[in-house]
Amino acid sequence: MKQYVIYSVTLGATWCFLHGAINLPNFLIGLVLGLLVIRPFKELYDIDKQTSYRNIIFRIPKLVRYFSMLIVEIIKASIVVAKIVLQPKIDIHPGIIAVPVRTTKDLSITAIANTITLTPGTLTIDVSNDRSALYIHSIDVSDPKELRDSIRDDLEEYVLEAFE
Amino acid sequence: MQSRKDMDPFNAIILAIFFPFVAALFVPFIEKGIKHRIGWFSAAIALISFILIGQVTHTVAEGHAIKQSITWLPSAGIEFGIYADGLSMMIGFIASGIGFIIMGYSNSYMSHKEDLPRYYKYLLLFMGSMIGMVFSSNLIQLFIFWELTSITSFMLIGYWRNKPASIYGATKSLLITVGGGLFMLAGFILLHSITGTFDIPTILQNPEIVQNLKVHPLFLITLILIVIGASAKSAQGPFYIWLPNAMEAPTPVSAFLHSATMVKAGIYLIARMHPIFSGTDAWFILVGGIGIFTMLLAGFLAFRQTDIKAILAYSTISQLAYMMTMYGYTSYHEPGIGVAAATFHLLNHAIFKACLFLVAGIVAHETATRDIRKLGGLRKEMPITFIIASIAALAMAGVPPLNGFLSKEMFYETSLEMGHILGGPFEVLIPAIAVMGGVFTFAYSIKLIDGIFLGKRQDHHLPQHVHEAPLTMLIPAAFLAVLVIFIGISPSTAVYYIIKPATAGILLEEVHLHVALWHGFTTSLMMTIATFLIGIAVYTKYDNIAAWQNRTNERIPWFSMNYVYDKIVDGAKSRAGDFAGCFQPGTIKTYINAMLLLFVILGTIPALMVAATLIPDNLNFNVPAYEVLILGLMIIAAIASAVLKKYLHAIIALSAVGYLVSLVFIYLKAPDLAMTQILVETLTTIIFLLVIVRVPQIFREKISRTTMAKDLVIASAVSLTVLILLLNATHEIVYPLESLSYYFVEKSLPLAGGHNIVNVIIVDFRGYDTLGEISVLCLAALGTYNLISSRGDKQ
Amino acid sequence: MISELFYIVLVFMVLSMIPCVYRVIVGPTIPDRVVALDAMTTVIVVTLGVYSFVQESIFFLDVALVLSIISFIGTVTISKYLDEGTVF
Amino acid sequence: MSTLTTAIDAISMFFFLIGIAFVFLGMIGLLRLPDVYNRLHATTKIGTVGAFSVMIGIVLKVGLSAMGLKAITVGLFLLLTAPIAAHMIARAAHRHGVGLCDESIMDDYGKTYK
Amino acid sequence: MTTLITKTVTKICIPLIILFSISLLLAGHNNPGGGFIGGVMFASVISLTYVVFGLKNVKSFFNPEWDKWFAFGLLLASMTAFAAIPFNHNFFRSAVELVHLPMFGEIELVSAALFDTGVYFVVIGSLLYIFKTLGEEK
Amino acid sequence: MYISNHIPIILIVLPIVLSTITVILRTMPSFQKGINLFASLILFALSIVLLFNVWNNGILVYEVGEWGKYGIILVADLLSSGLVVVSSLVSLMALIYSLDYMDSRALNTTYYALFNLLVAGLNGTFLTGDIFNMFVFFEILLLSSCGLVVASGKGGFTKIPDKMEAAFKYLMLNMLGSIVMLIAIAALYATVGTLNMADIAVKIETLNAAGTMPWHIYVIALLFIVVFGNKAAIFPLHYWLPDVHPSAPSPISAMLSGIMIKVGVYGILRVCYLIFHDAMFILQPIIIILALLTIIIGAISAIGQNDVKRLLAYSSISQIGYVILGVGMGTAYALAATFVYLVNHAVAKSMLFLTAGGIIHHARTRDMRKMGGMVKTAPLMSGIFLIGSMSIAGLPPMGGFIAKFVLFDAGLLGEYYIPIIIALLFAILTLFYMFRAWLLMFWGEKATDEYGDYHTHTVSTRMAIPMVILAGIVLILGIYPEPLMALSTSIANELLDPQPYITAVLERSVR
Amino acid sequence: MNNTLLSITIALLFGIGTFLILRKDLIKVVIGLSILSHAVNLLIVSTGLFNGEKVPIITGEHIEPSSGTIFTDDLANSILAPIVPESAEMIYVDPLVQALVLTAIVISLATTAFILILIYRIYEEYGTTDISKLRRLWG
Ligand code: NA
Ligand code: NA
Repeated sequence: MKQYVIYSVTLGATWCFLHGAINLPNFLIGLVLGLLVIRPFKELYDIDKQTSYRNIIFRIPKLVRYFSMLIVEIIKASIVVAKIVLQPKIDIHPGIIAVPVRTTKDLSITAIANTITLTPGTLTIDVSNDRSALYIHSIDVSDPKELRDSIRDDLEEYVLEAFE
Repeated sequence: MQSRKDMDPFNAIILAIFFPFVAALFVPFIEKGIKHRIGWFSAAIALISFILIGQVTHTVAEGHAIKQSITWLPSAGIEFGIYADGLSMMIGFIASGIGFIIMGYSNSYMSHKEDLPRYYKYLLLFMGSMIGMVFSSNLIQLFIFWELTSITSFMLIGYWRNKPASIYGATKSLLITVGGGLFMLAGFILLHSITGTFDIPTILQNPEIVQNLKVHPLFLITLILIVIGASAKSAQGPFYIWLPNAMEAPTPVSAFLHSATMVKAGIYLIARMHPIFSGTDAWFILVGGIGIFTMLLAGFLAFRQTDIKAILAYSTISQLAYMMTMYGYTSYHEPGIGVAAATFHLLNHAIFKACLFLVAGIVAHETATRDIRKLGGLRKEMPITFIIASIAALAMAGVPPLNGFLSKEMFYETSLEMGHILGGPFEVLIPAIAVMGGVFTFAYSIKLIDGIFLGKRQDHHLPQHVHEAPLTMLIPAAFLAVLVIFIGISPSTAVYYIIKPATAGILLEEVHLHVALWHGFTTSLMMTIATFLIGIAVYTKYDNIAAWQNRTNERIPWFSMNYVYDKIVDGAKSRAGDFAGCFQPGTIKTYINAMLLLFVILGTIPALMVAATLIPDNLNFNVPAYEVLILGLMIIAAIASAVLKKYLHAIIALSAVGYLVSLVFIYLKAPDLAMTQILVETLTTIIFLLVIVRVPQIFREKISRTTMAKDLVIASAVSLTVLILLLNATHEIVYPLESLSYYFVEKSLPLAGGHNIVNVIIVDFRGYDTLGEISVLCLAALGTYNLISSRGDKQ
Repeated sequence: MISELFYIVLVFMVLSMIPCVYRVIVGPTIPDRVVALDAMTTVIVVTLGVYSFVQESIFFLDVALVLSIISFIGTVTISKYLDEGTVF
Repeated sequence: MSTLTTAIDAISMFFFLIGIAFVFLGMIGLLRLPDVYNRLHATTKIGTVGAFSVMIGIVLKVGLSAMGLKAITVGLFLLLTAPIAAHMIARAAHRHGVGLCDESIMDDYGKTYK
Repeated sequence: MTTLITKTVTKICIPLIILFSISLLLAGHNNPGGGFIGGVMFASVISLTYVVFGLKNVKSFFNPEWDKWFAFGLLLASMTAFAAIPFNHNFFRSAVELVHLPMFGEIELVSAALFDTGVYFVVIGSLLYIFKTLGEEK
Repeated sequence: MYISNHIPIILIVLPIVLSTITVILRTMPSFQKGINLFASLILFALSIVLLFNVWNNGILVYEVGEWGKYGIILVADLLSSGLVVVSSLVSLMALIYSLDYMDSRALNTTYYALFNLLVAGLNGTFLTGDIFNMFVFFEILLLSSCGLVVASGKGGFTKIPDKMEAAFKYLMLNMLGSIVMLIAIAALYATVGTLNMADIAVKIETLNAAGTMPWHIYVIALLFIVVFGNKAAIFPLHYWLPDVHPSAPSPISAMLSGIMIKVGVYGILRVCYLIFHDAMFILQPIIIILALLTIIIGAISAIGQNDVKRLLAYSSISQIGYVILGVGMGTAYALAATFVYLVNHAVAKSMLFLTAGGIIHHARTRDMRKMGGMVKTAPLMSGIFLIGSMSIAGLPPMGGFIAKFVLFDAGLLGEYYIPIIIALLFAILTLFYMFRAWLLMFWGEKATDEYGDYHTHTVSTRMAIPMVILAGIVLILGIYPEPLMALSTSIANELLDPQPYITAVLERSVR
Repeated sequence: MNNTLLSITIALLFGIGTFLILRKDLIKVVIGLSILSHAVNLLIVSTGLFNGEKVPIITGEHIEPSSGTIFTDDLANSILAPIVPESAEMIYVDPLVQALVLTAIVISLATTAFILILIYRIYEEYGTTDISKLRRLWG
């Protein structure tokens, strides 16, 4: 039930964005439509999962922090790649590397994977079957250990904070 | 006008026509009730028709043609009308009278095991059609009944419809008579376009129409077309070939249709057209020429024949040719005697030939063969038949005092006259031809008697003791024989009631006619005597001539109309099959090429007419760089999708084209379009993927250099055609305010309540289009179901 | 001023399109082509952004949203096809 | 007031131009980088950031109006889906047998799933 | 089978895209969009679920009869157009009504929107019917 | 009076609604049979009422959405309503026939839906007054007939690969035709700024009167010949027909050959005589030449056929050549003849295809060489096929005779001597191939036992009824042709004087 | 967008599409059809009017009806509607061609889908996508 509320609120907000005006009627329409929409797909969502509103509300600042980190990283990433692109002769040492992850939650893994993809020189290729590791393509794998460490320390922390 | 005791002539004739039709329709229903008496029923119908026609005898004999019509197809200027004059009366009498005799005869002739209802149904239909034909007052009505007689004849020839020979004969008669009929129809229509009417009496009674016709440039072709129709029907000229094969019909049918009545239809038509077309060289050459040719050819070819009915068929052809010849001869001079001769011969031939066919039927019925080589000596077993046959055959040979003699005599007179008119060598040639025809006739007439009744039987398989035929079969034949003698001895009744009115009907004026058995030692009598003498001499060589003919035929088989016909008909199927195979090769590329070529050609024709302004002069090449780039990229991507070999590569390139198109739509300020294009592009890609998942790329096309060149030429041609059209069309774009669009702009918001004009057009102004469009979407889905589920039908 | 800038920007966008089309055509591998197609949609989304930025018109953003959604779906579908040989 | 407007305009123009520049660079990367995986880096990262930057430019220009909200939506959606698309392509490429370029020095994934 | 990551993002996207599709449908009269575009959007997202989760899996919990959808859509569209006839107007005569609702204010009710909804259903139904039929082929 | 104003739209929307209902209520086959039959009867009745209305009160114009020429206008003049009557008749007959003929699986799933949309497509095409709307309805026709072509009749005597191939060729060539149509429409719109056919006519006439008619109008006119010629299957656009018509289930063949190809003729008539009559001098010789080639190619190819349905299909090509010939000759009488010919061919050919279905079912093969002697086992079909053959061959007393007669009469009166001579010669070939077919199938002895004995059942009552009714109509059209002839004459006058049409469409106040 | 250049592009697309539909591979043929339909869609749009500048979506709340506009034909007085006063101007691009193209796009989607599935079935029946093998029906 609590999940329902969370979803409805999110979808109501989404509707406001899609419809281009943030106001109560729009929010309510989105809320109702959203519920109708996810109803047939409820198998996909853990509707009955226990959750607490407090948790979610307290998570918001962390989410903001995560997003600001993300944006900064993306910009950094872009600059890094742009530099590579503009080199007169492209000199890179790419490769695929396995990086262990701590969590097994879908959402967290996804968030980590996406974050990795969006950040400097790395790109998630796959999750290992046991969900314990991500396979990452990097433009520069000359020092695998450092790469693994930076992912664990910089990215994973933020993600886990924000999503668990 | 009409005598008091007569019924209304119009009604009488109408009833005479429709009684047989109605009866024919009822035959299948009453069949159960009257069983075998169906023949008597039909004969009774024929008799009724005969009597009904008789109702108007007096009126017509007094020289009044009856003409009356009711409205039928006014939009095409055609009425359903009756035109009864002496000519139609005569043939009407023949049709119903001989019809009566034949149906009575058939009662005994046809086995009860046969499909009698069908037999009588078609006989009745035929009789009705024949009567309808001769009484038709307009050409189209005439044509309708004409073709009906052909079709019923087809049905009756093919009466034994599982026999290949019947089918062959039926087909042949159908193709020739009905096909010839179509030419005749064209002739009639031409006549209509010249004279402005289909109505026969109208043409006949307006001399100025006829005069105009004769000087019209289309006169000759009209005449040729009509003569083709008449010749085909009457087995004249090269068209004679169907008649011998028509002998596959039951013998009474042959007697009725293929000697006495139907084949006379062509002669009837010639007689009918006589006042319209005669008086010209063309008429003489065409009609007379065909007559002479056929007369000699058929008379000569009769020698070879061994089947009694075949001899009779050839004799019919040649006898009909007599009539043709005489109608042809009467083009210039005082036509009375010639026309009367032909008309008289028409009547006489109907009688004696029907009689001969009945005899042939009797013989075949009793001996189970019609092969003259096997028969012989039947005079003892069948004395009555013998006498009847002799009378009829001698009449045909032109022996006095039988009816054939009289008309033959008149024929000679006409020939003499004709020869005299033409002068020069023709003075001898024309009578000589006539005598030659008479000689052939004499020879085969004698052969019939000799071969069947005299001498000894040649085949031991035939029954030794043959019985005389039953009375019901003899009486009709005997009756006809009596008629032969009666007319021969005392022609005046027939002449007064039949020949004179008929001749008057043809010539449209009273004729003074004196026909008598004895009219002095005239040249024509000398000719007759000569005919008999030469005839006897020829008869002694009869078998030699036949043998020579057979040899010749083996040596040069292609020198025959039958050969030509068979070649054409047999060859048509396979040749046409080859043609179809060549023109419809099955490769869709051919079809597409044809369409594209037509597109290019039709798109170019007007351009050729106005080549000066092919390309408008205000072309604008002031282009921003990005436009050049984006359009160039689009072309490159499109070329890639054409060039890339792998499906997936090409499909991705195609997607790129689609995205670039949507980008162009954005430049063209069409967000709805861009959106739709993007969506559709992706959907198409998904469907492509769904399909190529299941359709592996096994086939790789190797394009040869010539194919490439050809295809590139076609593609460039299409491209250029579109370009020129498009440049011109967009050059001439109407000012926006004059197009429909301004209305949409102005009314979209106030009347339809929508800001997005494009969307308002789609759901409101032109929402009906959208209804159709979504129906198409539904159809695609429904069709998909059928496509997929059809797999289950695999056997 | 704005129109000249607009012109230059559009030229840049079209120039960005050239590598995409190049990769779509030349590849060399199928994933290369898919990447290029995906990149092409990104360029178009940006072009749409440019349009709406310059013309201050919301309509092109609708198109952009539609495009980004549908290109995502398309890319996922083609990738799955490449990966597993099936679509659904 | 007008200074603020001008400033915001300038910032928005800055974002806008940066976005364009990034997209352009990304596409050059697409052209120049040696294999599909490296090209993905270029298009995903700088392509996305370019697009996002243009959207931010719009939002700055028009504020949280319908248009701004839409721009935000587009940007966020790109941020959400671009990595997934990249991930799907890369994975498919690898499993489809597209090898790494010659400069590559290791392939853990290939070792495990071959 | 696609990856966990894709599945998770797809889950997030489904309601979002469906809402967007409805938004396109409703906004169509005044903005780019409309029944067709909205319908294709809807069909695409369902097709995305088929791709990401596998057609068989999706069918186990979400398996509408798409043919009835398009039939219903066509029926709705034609009946909307037909509804003008009882009102003594010609087929397809549209109606625009301004309705005042307590919270929503002035709402413009357009008969054409109902027609567009029919279009929406037809597009969804027919496309997904084709997809599903093809997808079910082995 | 009230509902009768709406007949044009009902004729189109009722079948559409019906098709949706049959999809939704797929699980109730007997209900579907009933409701479809009932609705078809109603449609037929309505079409007759429409024709009478138009006959009595003049052209009936129906503004869809009440937008005047800015929306889409349906126009029922005598030509279109006459064709709607013919199409409703043939559809009704084909539907009755289908009830027993079609495979029950097809019948219970998509058949009625596709069939109804086909009917809607036909009526919509005939009645629309808008050129783009005509394109839309052409697409409905195309896809519905394509879907129906691949449906199976009972017994499945047409092999599935054949069906697929035929459907592909059909779809392919017609999609190209659609593309040409769009080119032509777009170019026309660019030039005159309107899509309403009456409006286009007025605008072109104005351009012509002002002497400013651009030459590419002629190109557009000729492109429309490609478009409609493709639908009518005139040479060299006929290639799809001999593959498609025989591959379809017989009732659908009857629809395709009976009515569908007439859509093309209708289009040519409309475009030539309403819109481009100023371009007739260039259209006329082209149409006549193509018509003659069509006659020739069709007739010769028909002779070479062994497959009864393929023979009928080629015969359709040849016959459509005659119809188009009338269109090309263009006198009032010739146009009347065209319509007479068209109606007669529609009735006779659909009857022949229905009969062919029965024959094939009876003989278990389509190869005529393997039949023979069926006159004893199937006398009814023998008679009906004979009637049809006679009509196609133009023999009295069948309707086909009147058709050929008036066409030739009109041609010679119009002094088209050479075309008519060619047409006449090929009429004899028609006689040859139709009777050859009839004789092969019905006379003689059964040729082979390859397919076992003849099926014990010939035709069910529900299959026989339409055949008999159509045969009756063929006879009536031959014996009492005046009503049709009068109607055709009026239609011809209407075509030659488009002013009433234009006035009826354009002179109406707009919202 | 430049009209002449666009026309040339469209014509080239027609050429490429034509070349493709003459290929032997069924899939290629369908790709050709798709290109042809792109070409025809662009062609329709290009025949629209280019005088206007704006996307045909009304942004204001009301549109002022221009006075003196005649939308009703009056043939007797040679009035061929619409007749719009010279003062009026068309600020939008032609919306009608866009609507027509929308319809055309959807229809071509439907037919393309159908023909693709048909090709799948043809492949099943014939075992190839070689169009020249589709020759069961000939003669
Ligand atoms: Na595509
Ligand atoms: Na993307």
